[in-house]
Amino acid sequence: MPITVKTTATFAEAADLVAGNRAARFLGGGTLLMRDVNEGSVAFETLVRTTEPARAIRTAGSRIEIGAAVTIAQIQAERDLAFLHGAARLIGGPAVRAAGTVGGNLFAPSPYGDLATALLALDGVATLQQGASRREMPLGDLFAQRGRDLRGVVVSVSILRPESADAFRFRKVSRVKPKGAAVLTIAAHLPTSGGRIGKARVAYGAMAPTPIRARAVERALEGRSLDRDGVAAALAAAAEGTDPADDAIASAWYRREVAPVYLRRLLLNEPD
Amino acid sequence: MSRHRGRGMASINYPIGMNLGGDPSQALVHSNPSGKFTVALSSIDLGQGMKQVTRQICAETLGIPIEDVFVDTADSDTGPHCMGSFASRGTHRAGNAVLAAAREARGVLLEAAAEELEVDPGDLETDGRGTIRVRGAPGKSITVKEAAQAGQFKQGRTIAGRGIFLVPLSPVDPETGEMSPATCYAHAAMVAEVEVDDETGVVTVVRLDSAYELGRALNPRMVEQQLVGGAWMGVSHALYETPEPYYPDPKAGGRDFVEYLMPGPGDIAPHDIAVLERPAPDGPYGGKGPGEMCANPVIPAVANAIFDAVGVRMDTLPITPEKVLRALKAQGGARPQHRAGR
Amino acid sequence: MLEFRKDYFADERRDDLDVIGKGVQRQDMLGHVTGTTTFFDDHKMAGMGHLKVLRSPHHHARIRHIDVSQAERSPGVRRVIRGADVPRNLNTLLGLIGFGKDDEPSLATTKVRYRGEPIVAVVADSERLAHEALARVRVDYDPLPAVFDVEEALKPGAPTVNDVYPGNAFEYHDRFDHQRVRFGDVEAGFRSADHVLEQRYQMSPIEQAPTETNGSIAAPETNGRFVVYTPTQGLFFSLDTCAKILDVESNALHFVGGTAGGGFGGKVDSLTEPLAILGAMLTGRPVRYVLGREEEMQFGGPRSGERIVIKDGLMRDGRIVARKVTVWFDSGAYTRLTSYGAVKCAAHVPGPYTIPAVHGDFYCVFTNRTPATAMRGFGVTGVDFALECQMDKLAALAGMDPMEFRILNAYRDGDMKAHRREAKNTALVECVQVAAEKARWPIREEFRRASSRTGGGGERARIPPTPKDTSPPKRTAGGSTYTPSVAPPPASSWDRPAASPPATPFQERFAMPPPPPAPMPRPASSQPPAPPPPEPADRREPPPPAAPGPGTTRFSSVFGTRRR
Amino acid sequence: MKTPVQFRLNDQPVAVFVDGGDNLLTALRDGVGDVTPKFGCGQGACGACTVIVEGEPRLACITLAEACEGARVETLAGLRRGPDLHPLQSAFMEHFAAQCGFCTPGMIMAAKALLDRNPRPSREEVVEAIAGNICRCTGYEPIIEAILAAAASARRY
Repeated sequence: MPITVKTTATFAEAADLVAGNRAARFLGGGTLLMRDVNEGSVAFETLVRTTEPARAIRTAGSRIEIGAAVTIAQIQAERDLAFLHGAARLIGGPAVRAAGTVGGNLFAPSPYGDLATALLALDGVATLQQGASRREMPLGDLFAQRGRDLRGVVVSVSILRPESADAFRFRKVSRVKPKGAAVLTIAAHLPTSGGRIGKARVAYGAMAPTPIRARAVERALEGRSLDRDGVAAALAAAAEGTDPADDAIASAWYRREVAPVYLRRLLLNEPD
Repeated sequence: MSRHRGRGMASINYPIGMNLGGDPSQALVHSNPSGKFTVALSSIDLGQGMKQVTRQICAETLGIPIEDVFVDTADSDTGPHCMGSFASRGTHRAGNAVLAAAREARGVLLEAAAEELEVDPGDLETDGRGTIRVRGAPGKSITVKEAAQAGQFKQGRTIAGRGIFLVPLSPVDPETGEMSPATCYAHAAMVAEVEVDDETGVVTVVRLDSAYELGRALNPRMVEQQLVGGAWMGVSHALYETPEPYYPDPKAGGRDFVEYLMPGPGDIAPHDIAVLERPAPDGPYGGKGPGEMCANPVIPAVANAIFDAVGVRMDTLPITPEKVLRALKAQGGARPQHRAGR
Repeated sequence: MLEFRKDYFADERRDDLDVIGKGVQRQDMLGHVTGTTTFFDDHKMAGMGHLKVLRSPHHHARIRHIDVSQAERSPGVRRVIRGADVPRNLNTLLGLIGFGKDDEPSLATTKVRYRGEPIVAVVADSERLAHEALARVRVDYDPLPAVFDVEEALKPGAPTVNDVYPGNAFEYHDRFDHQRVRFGDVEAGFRSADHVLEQRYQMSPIEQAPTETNGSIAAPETNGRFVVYTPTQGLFFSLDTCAKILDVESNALHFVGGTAGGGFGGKVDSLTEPLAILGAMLTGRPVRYVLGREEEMQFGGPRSGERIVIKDGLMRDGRIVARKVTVWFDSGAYTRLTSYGAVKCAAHVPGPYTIPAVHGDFYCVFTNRTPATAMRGFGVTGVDFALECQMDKLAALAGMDPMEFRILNAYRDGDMKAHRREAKNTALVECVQVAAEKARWPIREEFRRASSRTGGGGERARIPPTPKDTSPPKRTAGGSTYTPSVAPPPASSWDRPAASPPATPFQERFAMPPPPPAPMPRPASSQPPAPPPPEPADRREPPPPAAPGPGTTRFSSVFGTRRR
Repeated sequence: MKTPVQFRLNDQPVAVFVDGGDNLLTALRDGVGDVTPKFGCGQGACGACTVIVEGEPRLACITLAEACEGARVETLAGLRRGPDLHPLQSAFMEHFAAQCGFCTPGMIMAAKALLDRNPRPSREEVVEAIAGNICRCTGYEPIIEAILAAAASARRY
């Protein structure tokens, strides 16, 4: 049987189709799913897509809501999302960025998902369409449920707007330039007040099966300043709670070993 | 200080062609009635430039413009036998076959011209621009087209030639390894300069300087293609590539061009190349074949440069950041040598 | 940036040819930039079937049962192909030239020997339908212990990977589990050396990774023939391989190719052509079999991994007096071309240096991984890495500059090489000199003035006395119970006797004196051209002529005319 | 069940029938017969199938054909105007920026997508533009130089 493609007018209908059919997948930009189609996966038979627009980017107070169908290329072109340009530029080539979406990136398996890592550090909260209703789900919860019992289709992601350009930092370490899969990715939101960090959010990509928060690092940064002494405890805790893989890009040992080095370079704004 | 520069060098040679069961290639060359020639081969152009290099050999030998020769590599029905395009044998073996075929075709062409001009074929010369002249008699000439036409419509000649080049089998002595593995060799020396990050083990190739000797450079632009692309592949082999990253443990092999690591367009180091040409006595116009060898010297040069930079010997390929970092940790940190070329 | 150093070897060249030496445009370039270059997959035919194969998930397993009944009923399936459908389901690529024994099935029947080995092929109306049918094939396996390390594979008790070679090593000359090089007395060399350095090196496998994957399209043609569109690197090599496997005459096949989207050695093995043609034979339709990228990356056959041990004897003055090299090539589960890569390596040691005592053992070892094959420089790339890293270490031991160290030891015209042929047309010295100059790497005057054309020959042209290797000739296939499932192939025009006669009678020699180091080459200025090498006094037989045999012509590079 | 898809290919209307799940590469190569985009991986990882859709570079192999209904699609087949080569094509020739030629169609289209938006790119921008396109032969340098030369050429197309 060829694949069946079902195109719906609304996310609600799409969510229904996906929910009622274990062999159905929601198709976003296609960068992940179309590959599976091409390689003959028989794990699914139906692709569900929707024509309901989800490419809006809205600023509301301290947060920004990004539609799930917003592409990485669109982020690069959006002035309000300048803090994400550095992350967006390091994902795929231009053709992948023109296809890949914010919603899809949340489901990219490690070592992919660099944007998702950035969104996690920015307190990302996804809006999921489940049946006729929508509910919000913090990205941490979404990643925990991903691939298991997560139901629904992501409609948008809401993130914090960093208070200053320097408050959000992103580093992607890859073997290949200008783009390649991550050895590790670090995203950090580092609000400071009087030179002291408060409520840091640090996220890693490629350090676990999904993007994860580096909670030990966050704790160690609380109330500290961004200098050599101030970050020392955070660096010591850099690999805590991580569960990286031995994959084709790097080994788990290597990822843990260099995590503190790259974390320091990020925190102290040192060159890579 | 976490970044250290170092330089390393290596020098190599490389056999042209192979030694297995005899190593033949054949070629057929023929003219249409307009004096335009086709070379029929079953050799393969996989990007190395087989079509163009044999085209130039044919045009040079026939003494006609390059535009008047077309090389067809496509078809087993029309192209005579060739072992194939591997072992750096294409230019040398197929090139020699084309040379022989073109020489035979030239002989017929000149005979046809001689008959029209009523001279001895031995008195004729070609000008490389489509005219056949009587040596020492400037006014007396005929175009290749006219000669081909006359040959085919008046004289009943096939303006054609056959060529084979065979390197016969050289048996390998079981006890001593005595054999004739190749008839000529290309050479190279490479200097690589690297920067090593001693905190992460990341190695960046910052510069390459090289000298390659490859017999006569039959087409300098194509030689440049091979050397530039081949050196890139050498860097790739040195630092990036393997389908088995945990070899001999067979796990976690790359499945695509993201997981299979190679330098990207942002990883290119300047490469300054000198080409030396010592013609091979048995090569077509002295050509050897730069295709395979150009990647080889880069790999050890990079390894030796890493030693120069941080004092660790990297004896396992590919030299990944992990391997460098482990070696640095075992050594207790970087120990710059800075002995190379200073 | 690229410059031509026309000042070197100018007296051996004429630089006034019409088109040779000119950077004129490639014949294929306009096609490339306009997209009109025709690759194999650009041929489109009506009614084309698509072939895909089921691959083993196990590294090593016995196949208990294959059930294709569901797959045969799967929508759009034109034919399910199993090993029994392949006329001669056992082949070795170099069997065409009588080198090695048939050891690899097109489709596995009783055992799988590497993860990814093809077992069942399906021809269906689309790739999707072929994939769906393959998902319905049921195979019962008994997993077997697997071996992945070349040295482990050679130990007693290691699992047998390839039943044709029960000892897990390719068999050379019907008697050895390795190819040997014996030249001079290395043990004496080590005894006389000031330093002895032994080091281990390893290269992981490397994938050719051409941007176009392997594939082919086969279709019935007139007169019972089949046309095959293919990116093979050897048109007739592939054609004759297919004729053998499919048990048809070679003129039943019409191969169209000659243009490949990269190869790098990865398109020598005829990975897809035999099954594509068989599919066309069994369905009467055009059949297209194109490898996906993951198949190409993991199951297409890389350059073999190599483990290399080098032991060198070095004098204080920088001369290398003995070199012993052992290389284990990881051939994977079957032979393909690695058996030849090891011979190529044997001919390559000790690298481009003149060393009076060289000893080499070269093993082609079977392990439970994707069979290795040719790749750009195979047999040489890995050992060059090892040799040149070793040279750097030796230079440090001798306290010499690495460039000068290489020039000192470089082979020169007239020197005897370890494979017992005279070095000619050498240019290593000049390459090192020019590379040093380009890199602004200072070397001393005497090394700047050295030449490949002087300083060689003489004593250096001698074949040194070589003690007989008294180690027992390890046979590999003692007591093999393997019985081929098909009759031996008919003699083709390429067939050669499997065993090559030795080139020269090997002479037993005992109680040899230690070899003298290669005499130091003298500076160019103080040395007349090297005299022809004298006949070694202790040889009873002259070396066979290095000159080409019948049918070979030699061409002067200078005048383009024949000369002897 | 085949599904009809109509789009504009190189300024010409085309219609093809596709299977569900067919990608744009299949629609172009097997449906329309435009074989200039190449299959190098089907994974969105090599760039050999790069085409331009609605002005953006896209990988045809991971683009659902049905999603291109009504879209403007450009391929290498449409680049040349009559006998005149596009400046990128001329520059690739002059710089010997192809060997096997298999990556060339995607490479040129990726470069065109860049130059259409940014006629005077820096070297870094050129490198960025071809970051998703694998070349195994050239070492990229001639390609980068060719694209920069095309951008610098006075000839407008």
